[in-house]
Amino acid sequence: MRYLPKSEADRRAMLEAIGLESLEELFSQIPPELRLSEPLRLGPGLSEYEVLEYFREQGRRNATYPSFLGAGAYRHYRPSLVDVVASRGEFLTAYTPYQAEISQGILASIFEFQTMICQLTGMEAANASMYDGSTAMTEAALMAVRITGRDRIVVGAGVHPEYREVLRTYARNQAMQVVEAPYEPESGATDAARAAQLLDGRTAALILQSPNFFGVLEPLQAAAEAAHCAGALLVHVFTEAVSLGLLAPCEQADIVAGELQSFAIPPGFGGPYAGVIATREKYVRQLPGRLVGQTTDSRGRRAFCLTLSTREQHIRRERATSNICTNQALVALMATVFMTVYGKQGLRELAEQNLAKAHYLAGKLPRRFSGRFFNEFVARAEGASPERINRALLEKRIIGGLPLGRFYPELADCLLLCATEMSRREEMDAVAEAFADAAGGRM
Amino acid sequence: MRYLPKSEADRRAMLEAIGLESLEELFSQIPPELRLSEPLRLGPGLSEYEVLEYFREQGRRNATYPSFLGAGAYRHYRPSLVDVVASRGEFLTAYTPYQAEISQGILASIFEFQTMICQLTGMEAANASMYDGSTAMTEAALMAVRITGRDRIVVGAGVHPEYREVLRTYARNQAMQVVEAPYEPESGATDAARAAQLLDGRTAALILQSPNFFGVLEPLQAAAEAAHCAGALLVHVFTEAVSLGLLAPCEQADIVAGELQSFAIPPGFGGPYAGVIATREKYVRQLPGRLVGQTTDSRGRRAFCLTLSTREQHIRRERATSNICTNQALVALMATVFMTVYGKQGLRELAEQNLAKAHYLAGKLPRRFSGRFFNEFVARAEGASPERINRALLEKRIIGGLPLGRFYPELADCLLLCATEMSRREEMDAVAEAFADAAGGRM
Amino acid sequence: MIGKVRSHIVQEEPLVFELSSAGKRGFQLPALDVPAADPAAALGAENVRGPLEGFPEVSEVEALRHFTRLSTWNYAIDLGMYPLGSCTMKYNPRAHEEAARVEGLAWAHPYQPEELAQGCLEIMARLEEALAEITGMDAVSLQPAAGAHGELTGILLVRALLETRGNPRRKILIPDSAHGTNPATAAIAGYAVENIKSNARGMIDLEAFPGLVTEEVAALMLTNPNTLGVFEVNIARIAEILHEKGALLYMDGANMNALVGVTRPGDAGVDVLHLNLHKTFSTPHGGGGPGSGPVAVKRELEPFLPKPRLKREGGRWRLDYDRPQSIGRVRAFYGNFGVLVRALAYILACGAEGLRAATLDAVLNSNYVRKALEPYYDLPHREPSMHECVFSDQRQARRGVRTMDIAKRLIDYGFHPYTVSFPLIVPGALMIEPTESESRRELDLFIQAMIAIAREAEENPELVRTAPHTTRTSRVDEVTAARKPVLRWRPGS
Amino acid sequence: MIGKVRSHIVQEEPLVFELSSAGKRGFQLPALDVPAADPAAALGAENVRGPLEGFPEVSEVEALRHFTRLSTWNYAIDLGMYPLGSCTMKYNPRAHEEAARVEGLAWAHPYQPEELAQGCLEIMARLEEALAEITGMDAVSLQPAAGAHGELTGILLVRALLETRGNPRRKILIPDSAHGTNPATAAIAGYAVENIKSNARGMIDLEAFPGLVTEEVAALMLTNPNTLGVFEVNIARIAEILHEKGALLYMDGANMNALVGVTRPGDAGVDVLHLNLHKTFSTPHGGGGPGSGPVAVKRELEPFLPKPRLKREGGRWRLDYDRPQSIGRVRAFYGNFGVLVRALAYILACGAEGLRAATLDAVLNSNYVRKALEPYYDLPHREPSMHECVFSDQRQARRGVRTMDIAKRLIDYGFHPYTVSFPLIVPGALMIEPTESESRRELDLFIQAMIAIAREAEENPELVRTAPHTTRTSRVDEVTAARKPVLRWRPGS
Ligand SMILES: Cc1ncc(COP(=O)(O)O)c(C=O)c1O
Ligand SMILES: Cc1ncc(COP(=O)(O)O)c(C=O)c1O
Repeated sequence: MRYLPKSEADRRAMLEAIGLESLEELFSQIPPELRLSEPLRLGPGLSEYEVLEYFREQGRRNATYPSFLGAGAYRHYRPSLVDVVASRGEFLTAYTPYQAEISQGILASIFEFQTMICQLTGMEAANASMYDGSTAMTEAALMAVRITGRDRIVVGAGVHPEYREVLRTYARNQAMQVVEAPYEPESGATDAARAAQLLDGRTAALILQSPNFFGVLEPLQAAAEAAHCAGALLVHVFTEAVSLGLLAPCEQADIVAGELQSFAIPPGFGGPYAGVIATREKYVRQLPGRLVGQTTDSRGRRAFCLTLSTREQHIRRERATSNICTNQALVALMATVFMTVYGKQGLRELAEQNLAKAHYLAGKLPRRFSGRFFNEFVARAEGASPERINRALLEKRIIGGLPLGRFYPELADCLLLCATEMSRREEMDAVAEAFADAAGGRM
Repeated sequence: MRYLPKSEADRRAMLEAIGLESLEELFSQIPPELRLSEPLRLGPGLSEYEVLEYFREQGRRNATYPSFLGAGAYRHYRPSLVDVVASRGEFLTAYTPYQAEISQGILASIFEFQTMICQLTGMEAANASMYDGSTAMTEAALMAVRITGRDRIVVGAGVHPEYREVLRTYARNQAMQVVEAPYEPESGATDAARAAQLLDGRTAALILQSPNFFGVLEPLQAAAEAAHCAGALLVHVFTEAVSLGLLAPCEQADIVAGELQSFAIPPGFGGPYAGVIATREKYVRQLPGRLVGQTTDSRGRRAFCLTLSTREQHIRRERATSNICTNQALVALMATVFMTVYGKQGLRELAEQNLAKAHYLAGKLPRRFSGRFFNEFVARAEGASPERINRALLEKRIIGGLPLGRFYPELADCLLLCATEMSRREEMDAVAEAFADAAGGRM
Repeated sequence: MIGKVRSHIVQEEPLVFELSSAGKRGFQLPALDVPAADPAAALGAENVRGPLEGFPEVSEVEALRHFTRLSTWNYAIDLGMYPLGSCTMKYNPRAHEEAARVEGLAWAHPYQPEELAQGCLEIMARLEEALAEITGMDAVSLQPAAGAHGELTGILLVRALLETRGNPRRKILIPDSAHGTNPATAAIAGYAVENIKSNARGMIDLEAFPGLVTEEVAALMLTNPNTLGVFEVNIARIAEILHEKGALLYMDGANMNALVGVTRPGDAGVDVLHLNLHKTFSTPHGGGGPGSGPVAVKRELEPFLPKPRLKREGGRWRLDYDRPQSIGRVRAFYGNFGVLVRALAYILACGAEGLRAATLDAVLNSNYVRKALEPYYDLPHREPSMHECVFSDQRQARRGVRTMDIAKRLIDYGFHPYTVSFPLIVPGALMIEPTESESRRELDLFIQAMIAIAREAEENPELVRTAPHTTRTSRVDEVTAARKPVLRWRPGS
Repeated sequence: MIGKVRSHIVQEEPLVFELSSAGKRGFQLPALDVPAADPAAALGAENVRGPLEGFPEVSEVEALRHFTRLSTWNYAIDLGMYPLGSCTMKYNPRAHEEAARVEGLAWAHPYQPEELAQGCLEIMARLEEALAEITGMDAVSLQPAAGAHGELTGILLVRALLETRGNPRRKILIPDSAHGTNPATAAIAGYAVENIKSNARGMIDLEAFPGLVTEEVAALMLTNPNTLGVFEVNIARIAEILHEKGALLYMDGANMNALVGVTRPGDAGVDVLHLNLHKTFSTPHGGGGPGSGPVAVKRELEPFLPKPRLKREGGRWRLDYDRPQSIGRVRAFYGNFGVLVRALAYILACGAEGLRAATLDAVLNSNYVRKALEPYYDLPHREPSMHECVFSDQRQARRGVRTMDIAKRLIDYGFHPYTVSFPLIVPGALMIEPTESESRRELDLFIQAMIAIAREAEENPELVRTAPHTTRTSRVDEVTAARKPVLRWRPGS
């Protein structure tokens, strides 16, 4: 086996040193009846070329057309430097930087990550990453429960449906109650006043995604005020990190939880992505996940290390803030490289391009909601079903939007469409044409 | 410009330090009439994405079909590690290891390269690389001229035609005479006896390629004896380095010059490849190109450095062994990684697979020559022209062989075909079928 | 004499914010091919943010150098042995990075039509099948993002099954040798944790165990081999005892690298287990992640697995959301797909024989190290070791040298330390997992280093206590870091 | 105080041969899908070699670690400033590595049918056109593999043209400041070399020059800016003088980084020049190569360019071999195509404006360094500097500190040295070319280091003479290496 750095002579010599005759003897403590008597049914090992060819073949079976899918996974340019950095063995093949003296590169980059997330979200502290946006949001909810000592969560119906599902999975066994605040059928945004009515003395947090699943901006300010009035926290969730380049952070939010996939991570059929939670300094000890802090080495020079680990499972065990251990460090590093390469100006320009593209496309389609939007919006299919329009687009080798009936039965005639800096005018015109064909009865 | 690490403030401060007002003043010594008055007609700078898209688009305009072309550029698997190593900035973005103390990695790898080339060729010393096989062969000829003090080169007609052209380009201005030794029309190999007749007291070297351009093994042993009889050197040229995994090196050769493209370098439309020259210890001071030697550092530890540089242009100027300066170091590194990964067993297996594939294919085609061959051979097109057969294969998305009329008018009805470990049985069967169709009048 | 490393220079580098200068940029976008939209008009002026104060402003070359320089401060598997116990720091084949970057896979959108995602679905199906075969289980979910996430999923499955039997029960039994994620997981799943004491051999005490398994017990979370590297020889009996009481056996499969191709948890009665693809199946650790923590279950638990599930229909794969008994989702989409690609690539590359050979070498390496170090370090448990061996610092502690000091001194010798202070049942533990990826040469250097440190601990304990001495950063003050947390850069800081 | 680097550990590593052990392997081939061929039968037993004695036998992980560890012993642009004069060590954009690896380009066979290679031909045509525009020349050949190869090609073109005029002439004039490849090239092209002395300003002496241009002179090889970094202000006049005598002006374009977008050699009367794509056009130096040395010529010389030439016909590109006056080939195939891809990518990315901006910054950086170091180092020529500046070690030499010592000491300060002892007309030269890729911060650190070394040379010359002190390898004994050459590893060595 080409991965194994041993010759037979090496093995023999080592066995001899141990005082054994055969490798099998190393397993003699395992009861014989538990030992496999025949090889696993997995076939022979393949060459590197065959392995790669297998995956290339699977790749060819997937479509790689231009697409207007967003809904929590976005298509954005990926600066070449991202993979260059993430491919360096010194980042790729290290593990959690427990040994600070030989992990300063990872630690410094996480410290930069935490800082940039704070700059983007307007928060004071951010952790080193969570599995994804959905678990980040869910852990934010658990965090709010710990902070407030309450056990009820009000979540906007405009939060990504799969994120809400994850919240419910976790909530079910924690005796946590989850209540949904509906969206206004006209604007697509949460009605802050109605949400306020749902907040009660047991409510730990109001969770809103903005831009929400429909792409619509939520009234975060008003929501924060309502939440605070009720003694609850406001959790701001984002799925499209690029929006942070243009949208003002909500200064009254208590926790921001989001997904960083847009920052140089390809859609990758759903993962690995990276979630993150940012919050106020005062809540830091309730943050789940790893944190890197600045300190000094024994000679007084700036150094970084993992810190506040008494929050974590390996110290606090069943009383930890979370059970998370392995996180999404390499993905967070990729996001850090992305943020560095785009930088202050670039991130804004990127957001502006997204805005322009989506508004160009939206201008040609019948929008379902009136709320302000960033790079996603809901369009109503007229004259044909969303699925039918998508089929017509597929014939032009374009993947259309996401039919919403699956998540929102009341929106069964609608599609969620996303345009990014990668969307080309011709492609958008083709989408507009398909909608027009449908509306005009030509489909 | 994203590559330039300066803000306007930086530039202003620097100009101030120099005592200038504007960047333009830096060029005031250039006569005004020579300064460009308008921008170059090159258009605006493009984004990374647009640049890559341009090249992807050009790539799509080329064919990437399975192919039976060889003739000095071979298709072989490329172990993933090759690009991993060659992409490390520490190798990729360094230059010639003039400063040994911070270049030991490059130097050690070149030392390994030189050693492996010696092991493969049976020679005692090898240089750090030449531009390609054709210039390596040509420089070997110049070397033989210097060693022998003679001025005539006999080169086999079975040497790659483009290599011979290069030799002639260089020879023309050096008052060097180049004579060709014909190949036997039956075997495709050089007739050693006839070649011997061409050797005279002015002859510096007999140059044979083996396997030769027709894929046929040359009688190197006999040729060496003939050359030595005449006081000339034998230069053994190879274009298919994989053959060295199976073919015995010619022990009597004086110089071996070859092309290493087969060792992990993609065909790449002809370059960059890497040539190499290996020779006997006694001729080392006549070797062109860089050499790495082992030595010690000031604390007595093993170290490596460039050595014997008095042969080279930067010291010896017009009396240097060659004008070469920049060579093909990164390509040689890739070859070194390739040789390391394949290793002793693997290189042999690789050669055996090539042998098996080519002999399978040859078994189904009318061979033009009777000589023994490795992974290339000449087939005669019967019933249709070589071009016609290739067109038929293109319809099946296969690139056939190289029609030989272009280089050897007498072989206008022949194709040079190469099969490697990458050639698949079905593809070879398709080639056989096309030949059979032609022969059977079905084309 | 330290022969494995030498002193050399590495570049210093400030934080990226300290490199910024107004107007520098590292990226350019293609020109916009549609009219620009006015942010204030489109979003409402109040929603548009001001400049991103403090955000980086550097050029491309500075960005590349920045991260390249930082990288040179790290240790990694690519540089040498990384015997971090319980983490299985094995070689990460580089071809698999290429596999994960195949365009049709990397750019597949999780919501693209199933008929245009058959390649992805096929990969997931094939991996599920392979993992079921390797573990001897009936069904696998690839959704969990890491080991701890897999644990949570597994315990939620236990709860779901027990609920259908009428009572989710109240507590989970966890040996005191377990990893911290086990109790933390149980708590998040709403269970009380009952720690059970390992016996003198470091295993479950089969005498006491039946008494602990009451009607309140939902499951035992058992790590096998346990964190001492010891195979729980009574695992089949343990499963029986649990099953007799209607409880389940959860296995933490973090240590599967000791078992693959040799024995299968499913055959020993395990009901549910998680795997760490980033350990056993060679996917890179990436400085802390991403990982992937698939959960494998017996048939009984299958209906409760997270949705969606893969389903074969008419020669095609689809995603089945119609799973009424499912515990629901544990994350958005389907799992860390890119990690799944790498793990399947590893399984395909190894094949049955290669996987088994890797296990054999992993156990060989650990026993070789154990044998060589026994004369120098205290071995608190003498049971046969599997893929890792655990020493204690008891002898060195007499000279005031603790496991953390030895670990730091190992850095001077050119190694990443072993796992420090874990498992908790071994005071001052040195948990050493070489993995199969280490050559005899590298192991011998490690052994020499450990022996040299043992000698130093006797002769010059201060040298060890203040290590490392040769690194760019000397021993880091973690106490101050925690006492006065500085968690972000600020201008002038 | 050295602030740019710190001491850290790097892994040691033997030669790969010393890692071998019989039977280890790093690669596996797919199973053969045709019958095996018996080598002895197919090739003749006498032609089949025995085992490759001493050849490496290592696993994949060892191979990766081997080269990764070696890599950590190198300095590179990615790590910091690399002011090697005359080499233009600028940033190598990484996206361009991706461009060169595009499958349809990397796997294109040089003999694949032209209609299936239009992408490659288009790239070459576009690059030829861009280089002609940048240099102000009429035609470009991309065949030469590096600068020296381009020089040879260029001089052969000169010879070919002069031959058609009846006499190839006998000699080439070369200023004493020229790079060694210039005279070496002239010799290979069959010309005698006549060195001409630079005047006190480091330039061609316009008084003496006309007298040198006899009927025997084929061409002058002029580097502009010359190797002192000085623009030959009389270049147009020099061209005229040559042309009047029927001789040609060859320009060594290694220093084009000082000129792009500002002035064009073609406009100054240059007849033929070579470019170094691996300098001016950002393609990586790769530890010594590959490079690419295109030759650009005026119309008159076009018929002689190496064949084949690109030709546009019926909306497609083809390769024209019907070039009766061509000097022939200078190498197999068409050039270092992969390098051409990267160079064109650079030109496209920069555009006209970016190329000019790079030139401006390159000249700014060199003048900034010059200004700052003038008080500390002897500046033998006071003409305005372009992209590089050349000091001499005259002041330090008084204390026994030579340019090589200063260079070695710079290593301790975290920099790659400048070019040492070149150009030859400056005894003890320090040739510093920062390129445009250096930030003000990096330049300031370099300046500080140089000033500190100047001080050390005064106060503690021995420290400088024995540098470097902080590297893994201390000063290397090059004398013994040359005296007793050991050019390959042997068992037991
Ligand atoms: C025994 C054991 N269980 C569980 C885990 C948790 O796995 P992960 O880090 O993937 O969440 C670990 C990880 O270190 C472990 O060692
Ligand atoms: C001025 C000058 N001319 C010519 C050359 C030769 O170029 P190359 O190394 O590409 O052959 C060099 C290279 O260093 C140079 O600096």
